[in-house]
Amino acid sequence: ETAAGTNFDEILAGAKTEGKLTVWGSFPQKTETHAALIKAFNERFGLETQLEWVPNPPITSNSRALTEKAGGGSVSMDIIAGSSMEDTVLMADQGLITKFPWTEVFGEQLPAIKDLEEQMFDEYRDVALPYYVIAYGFGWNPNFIDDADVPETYDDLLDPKWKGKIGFNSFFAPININSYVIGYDGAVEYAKALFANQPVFEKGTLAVQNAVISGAVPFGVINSIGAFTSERTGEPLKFKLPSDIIALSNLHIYVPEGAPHPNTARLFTAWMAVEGATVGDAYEPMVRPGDKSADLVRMIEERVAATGAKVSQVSGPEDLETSERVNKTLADIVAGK
Amino acid sequence: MLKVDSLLKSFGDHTVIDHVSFEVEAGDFFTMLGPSGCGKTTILQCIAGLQTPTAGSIEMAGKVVYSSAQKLFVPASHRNLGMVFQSYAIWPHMTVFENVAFPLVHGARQRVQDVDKRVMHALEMVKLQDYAQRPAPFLSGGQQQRVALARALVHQPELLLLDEPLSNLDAKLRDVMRIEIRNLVKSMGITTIFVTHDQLEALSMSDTVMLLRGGHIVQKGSPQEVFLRPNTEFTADFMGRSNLIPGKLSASGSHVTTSFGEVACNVASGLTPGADVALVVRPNVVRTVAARNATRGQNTFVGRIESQTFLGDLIEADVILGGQVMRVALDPYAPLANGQEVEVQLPAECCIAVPAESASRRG
Amino acid sequence: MLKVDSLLKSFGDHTVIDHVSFEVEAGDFFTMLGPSGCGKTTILQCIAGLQTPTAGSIEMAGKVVYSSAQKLFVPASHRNLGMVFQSYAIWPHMTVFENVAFPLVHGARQRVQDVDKRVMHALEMVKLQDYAQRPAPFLSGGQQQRVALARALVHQPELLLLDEPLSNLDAKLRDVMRIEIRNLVKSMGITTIFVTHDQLEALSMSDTVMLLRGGHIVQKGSPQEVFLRPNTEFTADFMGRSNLIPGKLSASGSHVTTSFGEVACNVASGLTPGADVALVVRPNVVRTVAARNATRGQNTFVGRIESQTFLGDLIEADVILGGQVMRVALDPYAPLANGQEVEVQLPAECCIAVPAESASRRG
Amino acid sequence: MSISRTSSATTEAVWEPDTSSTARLVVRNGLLILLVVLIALPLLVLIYTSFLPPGAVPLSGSELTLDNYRSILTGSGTVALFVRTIIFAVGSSAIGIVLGISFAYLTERTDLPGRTAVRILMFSWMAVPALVFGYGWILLLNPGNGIINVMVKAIFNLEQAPFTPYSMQALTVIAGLGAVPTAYIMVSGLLRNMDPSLEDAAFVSGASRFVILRKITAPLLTPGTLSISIYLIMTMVQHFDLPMIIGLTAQTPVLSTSIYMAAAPDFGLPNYGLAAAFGVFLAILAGALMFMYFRVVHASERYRTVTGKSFRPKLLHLRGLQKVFAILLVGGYFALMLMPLLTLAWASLFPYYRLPSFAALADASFAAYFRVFSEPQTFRVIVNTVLLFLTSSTLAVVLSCLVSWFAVRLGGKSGRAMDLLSFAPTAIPPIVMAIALLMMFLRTPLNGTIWVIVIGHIAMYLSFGTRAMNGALIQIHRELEDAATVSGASWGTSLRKVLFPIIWPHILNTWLWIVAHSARDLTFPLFLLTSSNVVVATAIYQRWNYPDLPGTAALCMMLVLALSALVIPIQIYLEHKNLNKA
Ligand SMILES: Nc1ncnc2c1ncn2[C@@H]1O[C@H](COP(=O)(O)OP(=O)(O)OP(=O)(O)O)[C@@H](O)[C@H]1O
Ligand SMILES: Nc1ncnc2c1ncn2[C@@H]1O[C@H](COP(=O)(O)OP(=O)(O)OP(=O)(O)O)[C@@H](O)[C@H]1O
Ligand SMILES: [Mg+2]
Ligand SMILES: [Mg+2]
Repeated sequence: ETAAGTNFDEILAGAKTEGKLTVWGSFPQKTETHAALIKAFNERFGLETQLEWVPNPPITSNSRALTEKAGGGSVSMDIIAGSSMEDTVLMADQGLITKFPWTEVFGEQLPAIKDLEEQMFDEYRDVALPYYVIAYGFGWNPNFIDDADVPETYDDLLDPKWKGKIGFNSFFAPININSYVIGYDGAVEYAKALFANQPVFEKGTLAVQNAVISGAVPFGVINSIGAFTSERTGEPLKFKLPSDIIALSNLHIYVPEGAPHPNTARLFTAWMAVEGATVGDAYEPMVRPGDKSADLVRMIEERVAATGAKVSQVSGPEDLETSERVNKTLADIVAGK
Repeated sequence: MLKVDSLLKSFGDHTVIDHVSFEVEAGDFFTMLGPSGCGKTTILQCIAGLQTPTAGSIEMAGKVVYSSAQKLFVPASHRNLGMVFQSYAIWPHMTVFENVAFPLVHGARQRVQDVDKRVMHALEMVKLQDYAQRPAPFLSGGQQQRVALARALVHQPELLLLDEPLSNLDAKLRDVMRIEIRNLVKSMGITTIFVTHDQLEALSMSDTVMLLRGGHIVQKGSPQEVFLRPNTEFTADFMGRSNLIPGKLSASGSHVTTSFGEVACNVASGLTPGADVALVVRPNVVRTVAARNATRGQNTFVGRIESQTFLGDLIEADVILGGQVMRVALDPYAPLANGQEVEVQLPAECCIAVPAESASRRG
Repeated sequence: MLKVDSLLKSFGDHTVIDHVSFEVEAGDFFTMLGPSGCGKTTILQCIAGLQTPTAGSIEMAGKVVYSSAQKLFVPASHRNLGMVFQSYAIWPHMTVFENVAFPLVHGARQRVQDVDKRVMHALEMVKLQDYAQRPAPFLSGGQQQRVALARALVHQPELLLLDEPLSNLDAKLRDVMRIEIRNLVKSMGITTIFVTHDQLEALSMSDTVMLLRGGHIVQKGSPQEVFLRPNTEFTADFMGRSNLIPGKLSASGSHVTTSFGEVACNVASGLTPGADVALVVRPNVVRTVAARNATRGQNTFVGRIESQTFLGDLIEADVILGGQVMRVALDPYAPLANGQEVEVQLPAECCIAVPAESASRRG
Repeated sequence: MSISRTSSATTEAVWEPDTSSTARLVVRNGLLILLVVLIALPLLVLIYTSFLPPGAVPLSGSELTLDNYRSILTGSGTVALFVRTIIFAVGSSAIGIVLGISFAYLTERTDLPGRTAVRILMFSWMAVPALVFGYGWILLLNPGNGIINVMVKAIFNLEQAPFTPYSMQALTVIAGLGAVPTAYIMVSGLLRNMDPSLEDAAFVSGASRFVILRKITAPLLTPGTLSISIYLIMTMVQHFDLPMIIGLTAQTPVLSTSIYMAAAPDFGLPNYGLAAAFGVFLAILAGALMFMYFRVVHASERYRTVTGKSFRPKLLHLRGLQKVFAILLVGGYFALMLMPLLTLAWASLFPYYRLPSFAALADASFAAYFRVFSEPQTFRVIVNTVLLFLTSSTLAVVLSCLVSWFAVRLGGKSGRAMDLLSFAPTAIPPIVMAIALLMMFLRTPLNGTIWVIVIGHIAMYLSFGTRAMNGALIQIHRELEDAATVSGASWGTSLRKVLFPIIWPHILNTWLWIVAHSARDLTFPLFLLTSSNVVVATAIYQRWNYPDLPGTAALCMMLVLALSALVIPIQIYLEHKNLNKA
């Protein structure tokens, strides 16, 4: 294990000796993308780092890292990628991640890092970097439902004619995000009504998308990454943003305490957040938060302009508290309590 | 009562019962005896309807229950039989009472009213009335045997089939059950077919013994007939310890010429003078005394005791007689020494000449 | 050669071997005889080292192999034994050769060079040299028995243990194997301990017989001693068919007063005049002839034939004698009728009075 | 436990009443320690963890509370959860047992054509992961475009889809169908060991075939069947793959899914404490069943029937309608089991899923297979998987043989303790076991490697292995081993050269069973996943969530084919051996 550097040169020097990097992350997904990323990264900084990418969801990675840390050793991974703001904050509270002066260290080489840091709210400004943004919307399979019939709003989902036909994340996203707009009570009330309409629960938004593509459900609540991916592969999936609430979520990338290759980890994290999307987008859709030129941003602006839809995105710790309460209540409801 | 006609049973190419025909009189205690694998169980199972013969016919109490010609097969459940299996086949999940009541309650016959009374009566017959409520597994071997018997008899079958019912019992119990079974079925007048490979059981229990070998009938008759007048070496040998002395039938047809001299004897029918015969002499008919120098009568020869085995009730000795070993029974209370010269007398009426068997056929 | 001292074996509270002590001379053919459950197998297994005794000591060829006092236990694999089991325990996945070679190849003893030669020699002894390459399951019962014997003898053990090796064979084969086994071990001079519940086997094979009952030794001696001079009713009864006639020892101490008269007889030691005794009379010592009106000698009584069972070599008949049933052996070649009056003579030298046993102890 | 030796070099003397050889003593104590580590320790970790506050990770030094128990016991849904769990477990086991018995009877006791094929196929089915069936069934039955629904709707001109996989009933039936092979294999063992003269006796008594079935065969099989049922119910209580992918939508969580959701949520922190507390309840439930199991097994001892030498199973001749019905039943089952597989096979041929049709066939290709194979990760996945199932099943079988030997042959306190310990994993939810293993091996070099999964599988499948080997050992006369011992063979030699070769077919069967289950298990690999220990089951799951349906389907098909290629030849070999012996 190398000592963690405190400035760019030290970090780069450290990275040269480390030579390895283990990332646990759910996005990007493809092995080609991972290969392209590490190649670009190595070229950019003159390194020969080998990348090991484990496609574990962030929750697995986080809890594993926490357990390993509590067990008193180093952690298995250098980088955890894909956590929502909620989870990131939680990890910071648990002491898994600590503050690091990203802009100070990397600002010179990667100037855009400053914008990314600013997307975090103050209390947690330096613990992680957002590197992905996703928007929730309705995805449908044109072979099974006419474009015109697809619901426009979340309230449309409560129509009894959709009973048993809506694909929905079994962990309730984006209801928790919507709560930033409709509040705790509104979210719980909505969820109860939705559950009564018996949505087809799939484990994760991507699984919902899968169900839509296979025709198991005609449509479902999915997110923009998956939608764009399908668009590229030509799968029968169409996507649109709701006209009432557009839930946005940033995904974050960070280096846990005790990472075995801390220098490479820091360097890659910074680079990935700033330039990774540009490289990776050639292989699968990647949208960097704050990238004003991205299609997604344009879509959202158009939708808001046309329908007056509200954008729901975390704006402070109190939002997080609300969404945590929502999640807990919904879990209890589903567990039959 | 039972008429088996030209029964044939093959497994694939392998014929195990080869056109066997016999009849059993009503009330008879009929025993099928033979070495292992001779087809006893197969015949019995064909009679029971548990196996389907390949050809032939079986008639029971005047009704045909199987006939290959008529393409007729009455299943086991409709043949009104009682059967006792070698393994007893007592149902372990029932009490003694339930075991015995089964044929009455579940039999395919008309329902009977007085199940209780008849079951208890059957249990009394086998002296198990006190065990009625005992779960069947908690019985000794002999008791299980009795339950099996009561179960086979409770519905007053026309025919009782017994497949080596005594072979899992120990010697003492076997002695007791042998007598009990015979007395029981005789007192009820039930026709019984009994299968065994133990000649003592066959002799002591049967009215008629049928000796089988390799799917064929070898001899059939009363125990005395079969034992005292065997028609083959095989029968003589199988029915008990025998000396089988090779010889030739003399011209007179009443003597056998052996290596140690002429022996007067009975002669099995169908033998012509000069034929190769085996002289059958049972060890215990031979009278053996220390040799005296007196003149010797007919059938008396001098030999030397080679070895002796103490068997309690008797001493079995091998006596060398003209190069031939003759096994004889000696009195344990009046021992003779090994090597001693003895006079051996073979009572003519107890000796019998049967056709010699080629060595290969000797079992 | 073998010395068992105060051997105790309990299962929980249940004592099955109760301080049994005995010695076996080198080269002896020693038989443990007794009814089922008397502890024969348990003793044998303690000797073999397959069971651990509760207390006592066992010495083999001068070496202690088990001693509770010294806390010493030599495992079975190091006792240099040969053993033949009731189930033969022939390994079904091996050929005959492999079965027999096993003790040489896998035994814990020093490796031997000439495995092939010694295995073939052992197979020759049991006349199975032609079957060496036959898979073990394709053997008849008798052949399996012989393989087991060859396997037990191939490494020339100091002690051969046989646990009812004949009980799974049919009667004929049993006769043959009895002689073969005895001749084989005698010719090799191996000390042999033999377990059986069959008195005929015990009598015919042994040098010494030890009769057990409920974990105790009842009598020990040569076959003749045990058979002809039983010391208890139990021994008399167990050693073969016996009439056990209740009576009282007369004042002279040489007669027994029975319900049908005074009988002169031998008397077991330790009996005082007036004692309750059982008169032991074997059926086949009784001389039975049709009653004549001549004067009758000593020990001769008149009775009536009640029933007869044909057993081949003899007819067993029950004769009623002063209200007492006396079982006698009749000559099958000179039949008597049921109900006939007969004269029954009991040779005094063949009758023996033993202490009467309380009814409850009668097994 | 002192060992004393005499001075004689050739004489090994010991003083230890139960174990008369040093090797045996060492092995026994080693086994006991191993079992305690493997089984008792995870149980302790489970109990300890159940007292952790929500969100705390084990060993983090947080104080212990009763909160989890309080929240379970006071939660209004708890009773419903338990009731649902029991209904699911009992219902699906019942389906498995009833069909298993029917098929076992047909193949063991009648002259049903193709009996051997059925036996072999049943064993092969066991190798198909429940997940594969689950996905297949979803494709077949979903209300949107489930093939069956589409067909039935078209034929009967229906508006609404008639079937849905998303219901408690469907979940129970699908899980039940999947349990049939396991039940079948266990029941046919029972039938084979039953003395046919027990049935003959009833037949001769005048009873009809039906009465015999009802009054003799069924009651005789009852204790054995009961113990098999209890075993199945226990595994069903812990079964979580299907409840996960079907039960969630059906909004019918059962205990196992509740545990999984608590231990591996999609956001926030895993609530290990709550999961473990649920696990404790599950363990109590399973413990109660286990108690029943041992009672029943004990009772069935006296049902073991003495068989005479005339043991010769007779086959019931099926006539006319009977035969048609039997063939339909068996054929129907296999068709039913084949459908989800075929659906997946179909799905693997297209870049995205289409309803089966001849038109679509033109676009079919093996691209997904090539894609899966061309990925660099695939090689490691295959190596890992092979390593996992070969080592875990081999080691589990070896351990089972030894444990069973001590339990059956030696008995005594240590034997009973081993028997109980080896059966205990049935009461520990796999996910809890996985958490425990993670804790236990965290600071060892094994952490994160495939070997942790191997250890987990050994612990999990030890219970089945020991049950199977117990059954085999009981049938083998101990004189066979005694004969070896008396011949001078050491204990190890007598096992190696005599006992194990004799029960070889049982060993091979048990090994296959564990191979199949080890290859299809998801819980351990998923929970202990790192970069280096991905196996096929996890790869399938990852792809499904990717989402990559054709890739998933292709992987599933390859797994099924690979396992069949292993299972079928061995089964044919075993059948052949059995026939030769008869
Ligand atoms: N199902 C079968 N298939 C092939 N051969 C069989 C079958 N049943 C019996 N046999 C053969 O038929 C012959 C006669 O068998 P059976 O059982 O009738 O003999 P058994 O006289 O009863 O012998 P045991 O005294 O050993 O019971 C044997 O050679 C046996 O191997
Ligand atoms: N493991 C055991 N636990 C309890 N009791 C036992 C055990 N083994 C044997 N016994 C009892 O010990 C007694 C003696 O048994 P053993 O097997 O030595 O008798 P045996 O003389 O060989 O009888 P058999 O002629 O039936 O073989 C029997 O009463 C038996 O029930
Ligand atoms: Mg038979
Ligand atoms: Mg015994």
